[in-house]
Amino acid sequence: MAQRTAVIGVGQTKHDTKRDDVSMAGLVREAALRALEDAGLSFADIDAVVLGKAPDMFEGVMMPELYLADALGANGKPMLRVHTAGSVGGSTAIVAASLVQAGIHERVLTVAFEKQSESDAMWALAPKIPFQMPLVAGAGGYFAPHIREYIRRSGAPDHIGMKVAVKDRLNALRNPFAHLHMPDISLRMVEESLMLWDPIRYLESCPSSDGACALVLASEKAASAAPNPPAWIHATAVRSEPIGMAGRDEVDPQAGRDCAADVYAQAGISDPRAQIDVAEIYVPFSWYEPMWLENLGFADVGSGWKLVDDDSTALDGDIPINASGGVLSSNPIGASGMIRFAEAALQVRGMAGEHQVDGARIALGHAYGGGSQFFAMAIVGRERP
Amino acid sequence: MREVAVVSFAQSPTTVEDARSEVEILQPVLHQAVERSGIAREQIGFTVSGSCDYLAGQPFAFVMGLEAVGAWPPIRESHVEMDGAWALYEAWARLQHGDIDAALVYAFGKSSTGDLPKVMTLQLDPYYLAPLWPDAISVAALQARALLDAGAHTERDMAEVAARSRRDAASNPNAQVSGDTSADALLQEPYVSTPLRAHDCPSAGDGSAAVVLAAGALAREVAERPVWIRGIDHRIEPHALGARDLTTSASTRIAAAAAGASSDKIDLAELYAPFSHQELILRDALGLNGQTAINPSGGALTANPMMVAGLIRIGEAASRIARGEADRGLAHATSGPCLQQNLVCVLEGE
Amino acid sequence: MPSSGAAPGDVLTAEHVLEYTYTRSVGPVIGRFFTGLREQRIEGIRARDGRVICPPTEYDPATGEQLDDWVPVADAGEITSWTWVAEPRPEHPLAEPFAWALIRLDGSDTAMLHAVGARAPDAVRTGARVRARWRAERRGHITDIECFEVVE
Amino acid sequence: MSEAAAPESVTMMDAPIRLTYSYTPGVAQSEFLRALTERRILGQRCSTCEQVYVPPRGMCARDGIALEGTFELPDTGVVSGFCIVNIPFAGQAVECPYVSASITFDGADIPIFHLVQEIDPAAVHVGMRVQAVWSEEPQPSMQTIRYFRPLEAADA
Repeated sequence: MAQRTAVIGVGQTKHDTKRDDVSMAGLVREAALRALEDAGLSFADIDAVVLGKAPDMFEGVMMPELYLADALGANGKPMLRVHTAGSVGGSTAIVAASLVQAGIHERVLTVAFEKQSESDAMWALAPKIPFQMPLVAGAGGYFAPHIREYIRRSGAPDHIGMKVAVKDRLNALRNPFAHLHMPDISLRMVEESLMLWDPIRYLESCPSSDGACALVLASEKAASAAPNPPAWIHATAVRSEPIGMAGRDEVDPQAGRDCAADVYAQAGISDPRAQIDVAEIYVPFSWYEPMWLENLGFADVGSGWKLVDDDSTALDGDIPINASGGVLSSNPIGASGMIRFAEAALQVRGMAGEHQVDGARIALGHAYGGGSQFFAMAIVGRERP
Repeated sequence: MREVAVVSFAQSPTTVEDARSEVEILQPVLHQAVERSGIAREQIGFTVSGSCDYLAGQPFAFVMGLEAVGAWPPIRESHVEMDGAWALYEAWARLQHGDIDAALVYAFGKSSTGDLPKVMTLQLDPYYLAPLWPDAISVAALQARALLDAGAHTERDMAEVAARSRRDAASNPNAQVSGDTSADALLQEPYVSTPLRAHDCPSAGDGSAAVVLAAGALAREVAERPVWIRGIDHRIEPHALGARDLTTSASTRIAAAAAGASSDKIDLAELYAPFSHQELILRDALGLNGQTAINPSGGALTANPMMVAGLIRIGEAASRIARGEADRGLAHATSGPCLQQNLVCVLEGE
Repeated sequence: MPSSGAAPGDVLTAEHVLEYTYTRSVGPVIGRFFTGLREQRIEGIRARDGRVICPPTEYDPATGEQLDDWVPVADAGEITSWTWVAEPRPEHPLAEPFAWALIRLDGSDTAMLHAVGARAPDAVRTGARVRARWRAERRGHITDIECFEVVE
Repeated sequence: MSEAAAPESVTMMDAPIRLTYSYTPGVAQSEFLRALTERRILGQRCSTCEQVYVPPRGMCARDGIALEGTFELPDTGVVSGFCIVNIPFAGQAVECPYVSASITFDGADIPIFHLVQEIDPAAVHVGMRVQAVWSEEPQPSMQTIRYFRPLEAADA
């Protein structure tokens, strides 16, 4: 049986357009030290380090874990490097947890980062490849048709995407680590922002951020010595499907549905909307909130947008989504998935500060990547599973 | 720990591929590994791969790898931007949870498509080292010179490693380089990057490999002779080349001790030493003596598909044990400049 | 074997160029070292075990602790390992054949990797004394040292 | 103290990286790209799931099995998804705004990405029938199809 595992330390950097005050090592270090401090530990207490990030072309460093080993106190320890595209932050946390669940280690430090300002995201995600059409204009160009198809299928009104964009930016005002702090955000401001990839407006899109996130995963024994309350891992799950498969539903991917079903079954959740108190889900473009609400079973197919429309997903709604401000407010790509897991953990530990959801006991962390084909999810709880 | 065994292995020949894409090289190998395992695809509960975007110069190279797996219905899957040996480690850890009994591990890469020694420069410290553009062969040569200067080994020792590797590779249909040669003959060759000669260095090669792991009863059910992973561990050391002792491998020594490698007789060792002098360093670090056959496959000096060669070491050692040619073996993988990161796996036949 | 009807000769190939100029923020430690180079000055940093590390690492390689004890280091030292580059690449610091070397500068306990300008491989050896040849126009970069030269 | 301000500390560095690779799209896609020079669209059908792949990749991503043989499809199809791109980016092929669409050839089960032109972007819709407009100078490249144009008079 897998060993009980908990998150006992959470750390994030201040996410920003350009963290020009630090090197790459300084960036990951800032998150790692905060997570260690939260856990009451130092590098010497850590058994292994697991690093995650998206493509190495963002920073132009091949396998940067080699150079980052010193900054993460990894000398003489096992170190792994995970890369599963946009879901990598979530996948990385799951690999780190797996090492504790397997009974191999007592305390594992996991860190995910992206320093996107070292290059240009549009280039790093899609450099020109011979023989192909240079058409897909960044992630927005790839996902916009799926969003359009969701709107067509569901008949959702135009303001839904704008509403999510405003909600997440208002939530971000309560999160000191968030990249975007836009006190004057409004529906009108979103509506008037440039339509970049119709139907995606500029303010319905995530920013490009420098940032890192770190977690300390611990065994039950190690968690009992932690100074702050642990977030117990009730379930983790991953699912992948091929991008180039004929007949794939990119709007409501089977891998996402299967991953949710797996993680809920392990955690004993039959009615996610009723049983989950708060969810941090990977929403890089605002329309993905209603899309994932359906894929995750919070709403029936075609009606996810209604939870946005009736404010159910607001901070004071019955299922608050992205109380931290989400990916729409901070997007260091490689770290974004881990931030979801970290924020879910903070909620059930009662340590989310100004964006704490009162009485949160069960939280979902969600990440996705590639062409909506890689999914990583975790359920964390205040009580032991 | 839960008993986990290698139950099948497949690899492509290491070549310079003009025609096939990475995924076209991978697909038949995956197919063979699963077929040979005797385990139905649906029974494989976890799939994990190792590859590197910079080899082909495209982000998300691994996404295309998934096309060859048959990942439908969707599968539990992960990917490390590391040699496939570390993917195998992740699979081994996942099998410890007890809820699944079989895992598929694969690795692939076309390192010949770029200027590999230059591409590898991007592994170095991006502030102090990479801007000077020392290539991978030069960096290895600095280590070789330091080893020779330390006095315990000679250029002849390095040539002996290369000659033995080439002779052994003659019986390995997957090797890229082989031949009946001697240290005397090789020492007549010119230097590529002093003190390294061409035979001390690997060629850029393309390839793929896949391993199926199974736990306990399932492994005994499907394999005539399951090859049990008795211990597996990996360690990293500091990056700065000038701040560590390049003539030894502290991380290999720690990993070997943690994997239980020193506790018993080792019949064979497959060491991922892409440069001849690195085999000498690894042999010392592992305390291997004349009892152990080193790299009977010919090793990475004769076939070095980047990201795959470490996984091949595990597969080659396991295959020999499965065939009854040995009982207990050691497989090693490395990553990073001058053996910065090392993995040791101890394998034993039923 | 190819999995479709085309013979390998029919397979297309094309040059794929991956080119970008990254902009790296260097942080306080590397920044101070580079600032020193611009002023023709080399500094190391003392690790917890007392060793002086040059070029300075931001964190202790052994323990990961933050380092801040700066130590002046000479621009001359000794080769601890080397290799000859018979055919320099365009991106290399020197256009003529040269050596890569690990160089332990006086006052440092670790070695710096850099180029050594020399006529021929027999002019370079482990233990040889070298001194930095500074670039006239310096910008705060590792190549502000154009190379080292053997001094006997 | 001198009047001159102390030179600022170094905070940034440039790191130019240029790597060249010999890229091959592989055996199956090469056959597809070569056929484009003859204005032919090739597909591959999976023997297990019957799904048709365009372009062929030599394997079925659903079943993970190798596929052999190709057959020709018409150069007409339907728009199965699209977006209107208004964001300029490096290496962009056409001027903004343009329609980037997923287009499923008649008889295929998986779309390709391409341009839709000869139509007001606002009039493009899912399900719209389109036909390839070929370049006069055929190359083994997706760019040999210049774009897709509406097939029905009502859309044009």
